[in-house]
Amino acid sequence: MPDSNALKQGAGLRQQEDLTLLHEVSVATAGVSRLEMCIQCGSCGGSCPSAADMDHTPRMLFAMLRAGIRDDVLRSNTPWICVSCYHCVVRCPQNVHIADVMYTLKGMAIKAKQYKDSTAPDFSKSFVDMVESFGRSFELGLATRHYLTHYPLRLPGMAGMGLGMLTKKRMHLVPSRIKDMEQLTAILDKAKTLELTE
Amino acid sequence: MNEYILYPGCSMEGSAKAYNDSLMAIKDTLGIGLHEVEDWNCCGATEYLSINLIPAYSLIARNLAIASKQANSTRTVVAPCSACYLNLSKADYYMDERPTLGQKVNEALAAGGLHYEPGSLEIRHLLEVLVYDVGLDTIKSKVVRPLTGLRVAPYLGCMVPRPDYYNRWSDHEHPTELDEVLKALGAEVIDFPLKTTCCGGHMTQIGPETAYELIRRLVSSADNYQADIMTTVCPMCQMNLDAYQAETNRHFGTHYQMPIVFFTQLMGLAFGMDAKELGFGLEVVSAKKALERIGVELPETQAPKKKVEGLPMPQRRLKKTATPQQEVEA
Amino acid sequence: MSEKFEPTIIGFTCNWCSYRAADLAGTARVKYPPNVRLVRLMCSGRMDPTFVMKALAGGADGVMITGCHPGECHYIDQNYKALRRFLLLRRTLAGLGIEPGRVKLVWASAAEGVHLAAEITKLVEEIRALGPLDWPTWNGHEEHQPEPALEVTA
Amino acid sequence: MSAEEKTPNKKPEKIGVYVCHCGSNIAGIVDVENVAKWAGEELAHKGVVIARDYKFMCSSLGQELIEKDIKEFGLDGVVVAACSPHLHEKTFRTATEKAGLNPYMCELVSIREQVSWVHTDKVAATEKSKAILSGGVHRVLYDEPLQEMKVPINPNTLVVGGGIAGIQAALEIANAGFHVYLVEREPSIGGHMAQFDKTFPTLDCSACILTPRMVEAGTHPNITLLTWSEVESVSGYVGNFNATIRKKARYVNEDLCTGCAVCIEKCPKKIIDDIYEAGLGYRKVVYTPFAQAVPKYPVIDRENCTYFQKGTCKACEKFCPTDAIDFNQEDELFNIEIGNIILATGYDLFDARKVTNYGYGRLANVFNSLEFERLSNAAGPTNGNIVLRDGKTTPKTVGIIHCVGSRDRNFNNYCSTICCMQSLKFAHLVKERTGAEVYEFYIDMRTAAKSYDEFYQRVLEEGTLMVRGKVAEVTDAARQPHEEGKLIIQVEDTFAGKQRRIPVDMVILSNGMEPRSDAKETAKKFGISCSADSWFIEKHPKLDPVSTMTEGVMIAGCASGPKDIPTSVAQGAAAAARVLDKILQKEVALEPIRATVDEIKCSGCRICNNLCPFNAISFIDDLAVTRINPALCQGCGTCVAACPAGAISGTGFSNEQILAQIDGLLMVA
Repeated sequence: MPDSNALKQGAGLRQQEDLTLLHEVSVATAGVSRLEMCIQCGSCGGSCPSAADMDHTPRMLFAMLRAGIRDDVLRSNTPWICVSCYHCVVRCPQNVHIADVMYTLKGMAIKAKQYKDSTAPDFSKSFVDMVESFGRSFELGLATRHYLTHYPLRLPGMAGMGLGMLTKKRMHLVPSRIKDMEQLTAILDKAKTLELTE
Repeated sequence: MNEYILYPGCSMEGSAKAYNDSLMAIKDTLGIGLHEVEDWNCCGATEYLSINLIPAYSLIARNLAIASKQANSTRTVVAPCSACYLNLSKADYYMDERPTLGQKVNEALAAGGLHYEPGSLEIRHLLEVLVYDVGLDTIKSKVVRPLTGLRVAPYLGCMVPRPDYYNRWSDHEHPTELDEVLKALGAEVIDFPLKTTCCGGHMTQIGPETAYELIRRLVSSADNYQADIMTTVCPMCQMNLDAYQAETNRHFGTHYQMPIVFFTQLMGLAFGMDAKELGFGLEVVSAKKALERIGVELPETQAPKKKVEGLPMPQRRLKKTATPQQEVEA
Repeated sequence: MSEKFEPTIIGFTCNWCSYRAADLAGTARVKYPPNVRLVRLMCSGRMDPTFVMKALAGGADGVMITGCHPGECHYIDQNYKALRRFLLLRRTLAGLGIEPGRVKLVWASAAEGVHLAAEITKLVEEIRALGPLDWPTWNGHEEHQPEPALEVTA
Repeated sequence: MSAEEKTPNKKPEKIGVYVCHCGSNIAGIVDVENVAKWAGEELAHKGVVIARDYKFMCSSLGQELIEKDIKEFGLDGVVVAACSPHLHEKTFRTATEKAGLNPYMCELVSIREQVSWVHTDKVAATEKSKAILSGGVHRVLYDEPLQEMKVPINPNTLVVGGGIAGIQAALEIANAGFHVYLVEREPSIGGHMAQFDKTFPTLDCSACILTPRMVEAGTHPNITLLTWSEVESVSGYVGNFNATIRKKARYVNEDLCTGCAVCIEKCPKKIIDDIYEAGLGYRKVVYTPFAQAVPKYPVIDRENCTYFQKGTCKACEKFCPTDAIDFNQEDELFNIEIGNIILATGYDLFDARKVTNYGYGRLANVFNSLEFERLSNAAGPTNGNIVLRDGKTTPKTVGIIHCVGSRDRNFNNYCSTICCMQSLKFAHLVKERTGAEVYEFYIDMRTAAKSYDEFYQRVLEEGTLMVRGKVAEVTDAARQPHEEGKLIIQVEDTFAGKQRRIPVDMVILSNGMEPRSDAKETAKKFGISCSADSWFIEKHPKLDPVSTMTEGVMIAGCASGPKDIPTSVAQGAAAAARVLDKILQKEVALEPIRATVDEIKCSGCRICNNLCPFNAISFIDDLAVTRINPALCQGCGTCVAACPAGAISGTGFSNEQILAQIDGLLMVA
């Protein structure tokens, strides 16, 4: 029997179609995604302010979901370029919860470690770490940590701005922390054991 | 006096301090009482949602649960920050639309002894409360120093008029609420075509090139319309357009100097309040020049000192321009 | 585990929409549990609360009332009257100590076979969760008696 | 009326039960032999004397079996357990009648659609079949022999709406020799079609094909043309309707007016014409909507007339050579009697201002489809020159956007069916008249009718640039120098998979169709029903598309949903055929499912009085009782359910029948 991996890559065969993918994404999305209602009209791709930087327009991504091309979907930079402006959401003639599907895809990509560029996932993770430790976000810490990892060469350029923000007291040097961190941690710990399955 | 529960959100303590200061300054004049959600936590912005769904919604819902316990005379939660407003509404709406989500979130909340019944609070944005509860007439009646002659580009950004789960806004694309407020203040309001397009959101952090292009579109359009100043309702929009304007200029070789302030600052100004008390001067692109047009003296923005901690600037210098150099040049 | 409780449910359908939806569910071979038995009325407006009482008293564990979607009634707007009666009826039932959830109102157009089947499936589960309705039985109530003719003297 | 006579009919005593196998359709899941056997034994006490099962009950052999049994056993009630009554109730009732038993003594209960086709558990299905059959047997005991009612038909017809559908319907009936009242609320008949320039796919001139029909309708001896008129109210029932018509004051005496149009020429006041010219042109205050208007008499628009506003002017009166201007005219109300009604009330154009991202109303050079029709019409405000809003510049690039307000859950969820062809027609006209570069932005190209797709091919050949994608926005916010001063159409070209920004000079929106804004009131007035969208509902969407649930009221054209011209004409003719069929029958039979009031039991509480949407219920003051007009009653039974005294009974669906059926259904646990 031929090695299936070799078949996949070597013989130029297409990836196995994964027909459960659409359902999987739909179920994991908050609210009722209505993904199955997409008519491929492209009003999302047309509306997107950052479409030029995307690997695939959102519409194409939905077609790929339908076709079950899992790896390409999860590797696509599209969800990471989404700016959550909701233009596509209000214009979608089928009321698909497009922005929320993008969040779902990001989550799935992180879980599968399938993203091409780690900048965005890392930023999200740093943000979450911060919230989980302090209960509030802490802009200076976040920005510094993030820029140090991903744009070390930019940091000096940005320093002026950062300092400006600091001197204007628009950034704090120390994070503020909520009082009942214990409660928040308990909630989040419990939440992490739960998943949307149906 | 209208009473509300206030969910300030993290940026009101930090980058959007001017928003907070000005809101606190005008609230009594407008007759609104604001009671902060006790020990509120971060709403997760646009980041937490991509990491893990149930924790993200539980994080938001903790605030809702606390607020609903607090709700005595009012069940309206006011959020001045767009992202917070959207996240709170979204959790409230989806917990109802997708009952399984509601159940799971409440299961998590129970670990902290909390519970939230979707629909039990009314989540609204500050601007909408000011327009529809306080009313344009009241706002107009408080104006003592009309902003006559100030050309303002009203800028709402995305997350206030969209997705608008409860259909509260006049339109998703060209809502008129902010324009009406500014007109009531006596300002000259330009018909800003990009008033609800995106400022780049978190892309300034994760994909700066994408963000710079979005910022450029906004600033250049406002400049084409010869706006003196832009005004916004959103901390993220203010931050991106203000703090990253110089970076954007550098990226495109442009020289825009478009100040952007919060609408509450302009309200306070029209109500005759002291500019400093309203947080003027905290903006990176100074609003001094714009406000001089209407005879308002602003304190000098403190330019950062020449001495910078960190490495020297490797980038090309900006060409000399007529407008004063930006403080980020340092 | 003990045998699953199989509730008996009487469904009132409108001749023009929900009865046809049931027909359509059949034609499309949509499957649903066999617990519901339908009575055809010309319109949900014909639904006399007495019918519901009769059904519950006669051994049904639940009742489903169906009609055209609001605004689509074949008799203009009689389904709104059904809605009002339904709301009143639920209150009456609650007053009698019966779970109002035993009576359900469902809108289903003639095109919504799948929807009707899904609603039936859901209702069966809901009634199953409520358990059997033990309506007190009064002997002599076994069969409907026509009302006695009025004696009127001129 | 004595109590004696009110006693219910004798209950049936000998009932025959027939269980159908429907081949394996039923028998595959339901143990039909067992069901029949059970009925014969367990329902014997209810009067079942014979219970059979048979392969195909609806076959002629099956029917004969019932007929034979009725005669042989003297059956006085029949219950068939087979398919849905909507399929074969008529069949079995006819068989019953053939054997000499009243057809309404036959009940058909469904064990196919409601049992064998939807359940898989054979035991449960068999038990449910027994319950359903038992319900039928219990019910048949309270069935009463009913007679169909015959009512005579008035041969006159009312046609409401003088667009192409209404004109067609009126002409068909008039040509067959019967009288028609054609009512139109605008000053002229012609409808939307009169506004169009060319008609797809043949591109023949709309006016050239429509005007002869208008003239024919205007001069036909069998047609009474009532323009500038509206139907005020309707009462009665099929064959015998009475309608009150309001003939609005024209302020022009039709007997004296020669249609010379001098008054129009002399009128000093011009206003924007937002009906006929779609807001793109002007008209005088005394006006006919267009030159070929039928009738030719003008109308004075009272709201805008200087004389009516300020008391002076009267220019029209001064110059009228025949003294036809009459400022003292008043609205006229009169009644007509008709047997049938055809509603051809048409559609409204979707208001594109609702789609704010397309900028209509904000960006000058965004036009809607009717505006473009007027712009391209040789008789329109620009004499057919396709120019920008400045009135002079010819566009060099034009973008046409499909599905504006249609196929969109934010606006209307349906497809307006005509917009693809309309847009292709626009593309052709723009190309032909201006040579401009034309883009079409579509979601799906729907050209499914005779010669339609060939037209699409032709437009492709002409070099129209097709972009498959729903346009996201039209903006004047330029990002690049070449976009300055243009309208930019931002769209995902879904075939290229790329977002594009296409600068154009002019944008044409292909707006969808909407129901008339007053469609709900119209429906209510004529006693028919509307969908949630407000389109009129057909009796059957496929098999009876021009009838409604209200006998004697037909619908034609766009009032029941978007349609093109050929379909509207076909519907007008079809509705006319329906009406002629009724007229020629001279009388109609009404289904005997009716409510009746037992006046002795009626307490005169009047609770039922406001419940009837068909105005069948009236209160007799003298006797303090309520009465129901059996010809108006449609049999919904709402009043029956509402009567607190139990005084109203509904034939075919009486309380006794339904309560007994419930008993029967619950007989099997």
